[in-house]
Amino acid sequence: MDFPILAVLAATFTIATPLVWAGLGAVINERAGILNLGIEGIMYAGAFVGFLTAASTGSLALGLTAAIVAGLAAGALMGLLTVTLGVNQHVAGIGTTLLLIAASEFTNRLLFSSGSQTITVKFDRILSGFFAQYPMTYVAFLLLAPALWWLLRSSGFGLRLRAVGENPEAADAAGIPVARTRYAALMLGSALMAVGGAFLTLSLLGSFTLDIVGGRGWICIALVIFGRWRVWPVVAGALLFGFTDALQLQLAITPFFSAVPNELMIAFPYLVVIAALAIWGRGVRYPGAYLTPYRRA
Amino acid sequence: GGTTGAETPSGDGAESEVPSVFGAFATPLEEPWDGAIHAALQSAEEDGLIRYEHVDNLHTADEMERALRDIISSEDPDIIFGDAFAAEEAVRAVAADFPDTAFAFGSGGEEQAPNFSVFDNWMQDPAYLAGMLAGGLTESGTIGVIGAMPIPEVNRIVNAFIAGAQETNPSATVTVSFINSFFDPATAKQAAEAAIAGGADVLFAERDGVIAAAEENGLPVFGMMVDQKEQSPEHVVSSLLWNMKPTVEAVVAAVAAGKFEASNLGEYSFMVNGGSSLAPINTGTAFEIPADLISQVEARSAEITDGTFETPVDEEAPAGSTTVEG
Amino acid sequence: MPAIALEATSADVASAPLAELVGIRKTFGALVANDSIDLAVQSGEVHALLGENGAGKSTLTRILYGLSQADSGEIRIQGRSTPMSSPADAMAAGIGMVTQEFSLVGTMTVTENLMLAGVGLGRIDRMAARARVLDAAARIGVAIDPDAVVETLSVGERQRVEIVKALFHDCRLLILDEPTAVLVPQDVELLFASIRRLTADGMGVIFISHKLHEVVEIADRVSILRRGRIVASVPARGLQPRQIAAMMVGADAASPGDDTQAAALATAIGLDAHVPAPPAAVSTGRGAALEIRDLTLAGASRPLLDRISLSVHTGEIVGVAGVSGNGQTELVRVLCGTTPATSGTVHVGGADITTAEVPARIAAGLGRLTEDRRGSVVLNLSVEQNLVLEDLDRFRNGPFISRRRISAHVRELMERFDIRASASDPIRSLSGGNMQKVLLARALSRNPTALVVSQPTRGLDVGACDYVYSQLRGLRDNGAGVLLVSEDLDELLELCDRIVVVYSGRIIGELSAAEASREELGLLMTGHTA
Amino acid sequence: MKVLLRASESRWLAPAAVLAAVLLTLLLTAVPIRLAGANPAAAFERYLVTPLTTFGSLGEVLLTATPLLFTGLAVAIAFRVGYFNIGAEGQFLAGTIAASIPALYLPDLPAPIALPLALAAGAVGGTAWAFLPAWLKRHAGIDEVVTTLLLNPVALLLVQGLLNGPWRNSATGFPDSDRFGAGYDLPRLIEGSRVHAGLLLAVLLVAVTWIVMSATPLGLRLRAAGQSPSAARFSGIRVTSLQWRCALVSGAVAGLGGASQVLGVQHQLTASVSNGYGYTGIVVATLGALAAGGVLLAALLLGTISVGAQNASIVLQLPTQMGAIVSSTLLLAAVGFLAARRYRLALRRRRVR
Ligand SMILES: Nc1ncnc2c1ncn2[C@@H]1O[C@H](COP(=O)(O)OP(=O)(O)OP(=O)(O)O)[C@@H](O)[C@H]1O
Ligand SMILES: Nc1ncnc2c1ncn2[C@@H]1O[C@H](COP(=O)(O)OP(=O)(O)OP(=O)(O)O)[C@@H](O)[C@H]1O
Ligand SMILES: [Mg+2]
Ligand SMILES: [Mg+2]
Repeated sequence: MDFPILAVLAATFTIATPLVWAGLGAVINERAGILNLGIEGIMYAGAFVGFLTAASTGSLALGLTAAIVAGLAAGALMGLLTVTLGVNQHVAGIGTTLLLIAASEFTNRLLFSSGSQTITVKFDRILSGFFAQYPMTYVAFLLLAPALWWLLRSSGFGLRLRAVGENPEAADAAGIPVARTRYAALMLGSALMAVGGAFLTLSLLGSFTLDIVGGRGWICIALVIFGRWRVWPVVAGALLFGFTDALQLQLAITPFFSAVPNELMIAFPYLVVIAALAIWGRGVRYPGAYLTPYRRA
Repeated sequence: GGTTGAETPSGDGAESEVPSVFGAFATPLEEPWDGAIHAALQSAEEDGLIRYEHVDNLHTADEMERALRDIISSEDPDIIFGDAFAAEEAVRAVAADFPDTAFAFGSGGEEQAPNFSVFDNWMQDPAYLAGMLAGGLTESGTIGVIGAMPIPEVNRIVNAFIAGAQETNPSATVTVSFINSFFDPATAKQAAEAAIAGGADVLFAERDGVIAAAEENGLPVFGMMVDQKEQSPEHVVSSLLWNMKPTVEAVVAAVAAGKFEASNLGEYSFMVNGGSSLAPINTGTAFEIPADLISQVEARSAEITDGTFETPVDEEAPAGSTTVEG
Repeated sequence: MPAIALEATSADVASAPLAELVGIRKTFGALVANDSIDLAVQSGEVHALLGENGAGKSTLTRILYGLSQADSGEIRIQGRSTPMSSPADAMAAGIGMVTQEFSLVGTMTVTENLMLAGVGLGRIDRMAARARVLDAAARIGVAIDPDAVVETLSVGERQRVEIVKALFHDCRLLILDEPTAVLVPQDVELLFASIRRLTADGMGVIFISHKLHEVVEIADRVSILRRGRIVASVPARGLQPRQIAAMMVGADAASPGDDTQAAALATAIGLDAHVPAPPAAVSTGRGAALEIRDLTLAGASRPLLDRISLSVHTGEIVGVAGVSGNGQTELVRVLCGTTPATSGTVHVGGADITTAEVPARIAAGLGRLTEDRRGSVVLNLSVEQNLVLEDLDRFRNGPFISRRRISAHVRELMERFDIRASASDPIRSLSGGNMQKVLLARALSRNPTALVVSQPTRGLDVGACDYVYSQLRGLRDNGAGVLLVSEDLDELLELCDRIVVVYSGRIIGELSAAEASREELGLLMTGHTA
Repeated sequence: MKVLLRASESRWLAPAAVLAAVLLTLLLTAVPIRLAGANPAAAFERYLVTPLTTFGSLGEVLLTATPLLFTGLAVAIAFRVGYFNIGAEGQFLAGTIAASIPALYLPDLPAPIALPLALAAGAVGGTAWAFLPAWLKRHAGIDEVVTTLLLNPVALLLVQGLLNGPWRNSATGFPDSDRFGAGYDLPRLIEGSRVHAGLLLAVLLVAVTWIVMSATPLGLRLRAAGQSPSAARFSGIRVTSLQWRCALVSGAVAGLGGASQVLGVQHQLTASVSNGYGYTGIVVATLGALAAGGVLLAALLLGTISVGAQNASIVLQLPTQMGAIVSSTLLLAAVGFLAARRYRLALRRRRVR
């Protein structure tokens, strides 16, 4: 059997898709100075709410919209905690993750007493061969990433966002509404995270099961630092992770490698990202106002 | 454990004569393994055989032990069902402390006198039959299996599936991927895609996520635990079913008769006893299932049921890629 | 300029002050920073706001600019009551401000920083903005590089960016909170020229400074704050710095008994051209307190320090003059042990400290006081903790800290150095002057053999300056050697025995204080060797 | 109306904030509790009162708090010096692995040798897992958040690999290890309760940390380094080296926690030995304001809710997720109100004082 390299490359983009959506959401949050550890829960809520809505209305568009609304609401909650009240961002984020996962699972339990549910329609792949990818994959790489790159670089909103994340005092003195900008960043970023989660249910699987996000949010947090809060390097990091993951899945069933312990194969992507960081990741510099709430004297 | 509270529920006990059962599960009920036990207990309750309460998500041995002691001290049920995997030590210690309560737990170990019985999902029979179908359906000669992790409960199913494939297609290759998680449908799907890229044209979804890959690629797929046909009506050939009802009924009958004692309940999960089965073969698939293949499988199924064929049990981890050729 | 048109046509509006603060009160906890302050700024006037460190000047102007909200009181713009709930309101009302602490985003370019105010949400046009920046810089008469990333600029350059930023958008009232603290004389002149032009066009300016000769030069009106209250508001015409100084500290200028204090103040603010430094006494023979040989620090393209050799003898103050950005900051950092030298040697009192770590430097007798005040203290720790941070091992009791000995030591230092705060206050709440005293106390508490100080009086009021000077002189008289880096020529001429001038990382000249003149120094600083 | 910083906080504000948080949580979670078919008041009694009022469950609260004390302390030590160790989870797991090595290969050692050996092994294991990120941070300035975070799943995979491979249970073939020798059981502290000597060790570490943090020069240096590395460096504090040492100590404490958990509770290694204790440790540490006393309180609080939630599920048949909803809502409400107490509301027109 020839090694199916094209399939591995195609899978790379699929695996990277939720990481790109949620990771870029985290970039937006952190560029505004807020570490959103709610990411894992927001992806989970996006996956669940998106699925629930699509399953009950039969409309994928409504499902995606509902996921986005859930993300916006979660972002607003994070904003209330970290921006308005100035709560420690680690606690607020982890608390939000715990809450959203528990609330999703609770609702799932009440509505479907057990077992996994399936929607009959989902966003299916378009094109064929290597290019057979989900629409949300194309949107992530061809639309979202360039758009956010442009937004951060060349729009007034991006300039404001970077200013409140670097030096909120200076932004305030320049007449930029710091709190409002941070809320906007949190809500936009969280909506992207929710879409990343909804990709799993509405596009990849067409069903919801518990634990569906499986730590992808935490990987995004790592990728954002890996990519130094810049759009394209974060996308590259997601692709690196996706590639190593796709590669290990393929190698695991390739005769020569199947003797290697399975766990070592699965650990491979994590180790590769650490190694890549060790080689290229010197002297990471965080946004200036990272983790710090702002309030005028 | 506490010193109070054991008396309160006994008033309820007077109202009805049926035994009270408590389910104590390590995973959420949504996970198929514990879900199957829960479903059987629920149906026993609907049938008026038992009164039933439950708690799930007892992830660690520590939580399991606390819950069991709490269950006994505050609810004092007649029977506790659950799974003891990864908490054997704790569960057995509690059972030893409360000899008057009947314990029936999923376990890889032996029963423990006087009150600790064990069961397991002995599904090698339907797995073998599904393997036969898979072997007959593959055109490329490669079959992909995506499983959770190489634990005995999974291994013996996968190995039986491989053996079944060998019967109908002696030259087939079976690739086995483990995702090292009970719940990670996204990764399971990617693993299935990798298997397809590696040439597989028939899939066995030991875990959730695989059916979506089969559907997208138009390939035959086998489901697990419950009939998953509705997830992809044109691609799911059949599913391996675990039916805990015979086990539950056996335990309840023994307790009701006051004759419960520690035993290995494993045989109640065997196909012979109706504890497991292959779901009806889908007639509406997008591809054709040869009639002679079906009759071959039905014949083997009948042999299993009448006891003339015994599916071999092999709990060793299967290799990542097994070429079946003997 | 619509504002001017307004001024010209309407006599009514002209009579209403441009901006008026009425009954402003602001408290921070128990501290009353502003106490029923009334203040009016007329169009076309430069209104100087003076007062000791911590008097409440910055607080008041921050309230006017919307950066801080008053507890009570009212702000009127051209007679109309205008709530200032944010700087955006202030900008809309035609107010611009240069804050005392920099308000620049370090990771952004100059252009991006200038665009920040008033930027919308949509597309930004970098090229157009860049052109506007160049245009504004030319209009204001300041040279800035629009593409430079702000954090690569020197403090002086950053201050220029701040000023251009405040004037980038047309405003009718400009607040300048100590804009000249980090500017070299040439830049101060440029700034004043711009201010004069702008006020001639009808703009009003609030100008805060501790340099009284600047105030008399530029101001039309002077208001003096003391402990949060306005104690005087007088026309500046004919006002003498000496009188202002007296009003600031609350001394009665007329009282004859206070001659000495007034004289000291006058000296401190460099009014008397310069008093010849006291003779360098018995000192010079006694060897070097600080000996620098061929000190080099490599930079990206050219050396930042280029074979600097310099010795400071015991009982001597040696000044380092230079336009900012010529290696002074680097020299101080290398001497303080925060940047390793590329080559060369440094000795303190005979001990080689070239590669020594900070504790060893302190042990060898090096005292350090850098220009980066807030970067030298841990802002969230208390005054007491900061005072002993370098020296914790002296206050051990077995493995534990001896709280008793620390508080005794701290009490003594706070008394000796007149630090007006409580020992348990977080140091971030101190005003600039008090923070500098803490740093001075920390540096001097071990009686150093050699002291390296940089910009010791930047942003300090006259009283505090005088205090710092007397401490430095006292140290010198006790036999220590002091290396004083400063951009304030008056200060150098006032204090030093010798002055070296750095240019482009090299020492290009040395003058004895007796023979040095401002002109000569100025020429050397711009790279003209005779 | 506007929001102003308070001049000073009176003592009753903190307890009042917590009380308000409990009330808000009760209000917010009453609806889902009703939907799940239970009485909210009864549920809350189970969540917050029952665990602390019966002897048995009080012991369970202490037992549950024990691993959180270790991981919370580990995180607090690292965070305090400005080293963001998100890897307590992996270090905890590494501790369980390392403690299992003597327990599995020298099963017959007597307790006086076995326990110190296994505990020390746990500490070494945690340190070893913390080593790579700390080394990369020290020598190459590689950000520790990413490396510690990514090593967590790797540690879990290592546990799984060992259990699927060499340490597979010799009796059942299931991927959990054999039971440890009897000499490796941490003694129980109280008759009739599962509380074990690991708690004593944890409390001892809390006390030592408290003394070091508050009464030694090192404690002040750590704070300075954590709050302002550059200023600390200027003051002669070796920030990098302090961070390096605290990173390793943090790993050791988390590893000890792992050892305490396998030796005191599990008596065998299983893949589910950590219930996310390392991640919860971040909440414990930050909720406890990175102070030793605070970690103690926070760990006890989370332990209480977790025991209470389980009891509520059993008695009231509430889905277990309800417990997580209540505890996370309470967590967010509490930190929210505690943050809000710094401010007071003032009517705009009223003159203050
Ligand atoms: N955010 C704050 N919190 C607490 N106290 C503050 C705050 N800002 C200023 N203060 C205090 O208010 C008083 C007035 O400070 P302000 O900065 O207005 O003084 P200033 O006159 O500008 O002094 P300087 O000349 O040193 O700049 C000082 O005692 C200062 O410590
Ligand atoms: N559970 C508790 N038991 C006893 N004391 C406590 C507890 N929680 C908090 N405290 C007290 O709170 C104070 C802060 O705790 P900690 O020991 O961590 O001091 P610290 O490190 O000096 O704190 P800080 O950062 O404020 O200086 C201590 O005085 C401690 O006695
Ligand atoms: Mg000021
Ligand atoms: Mg503390």
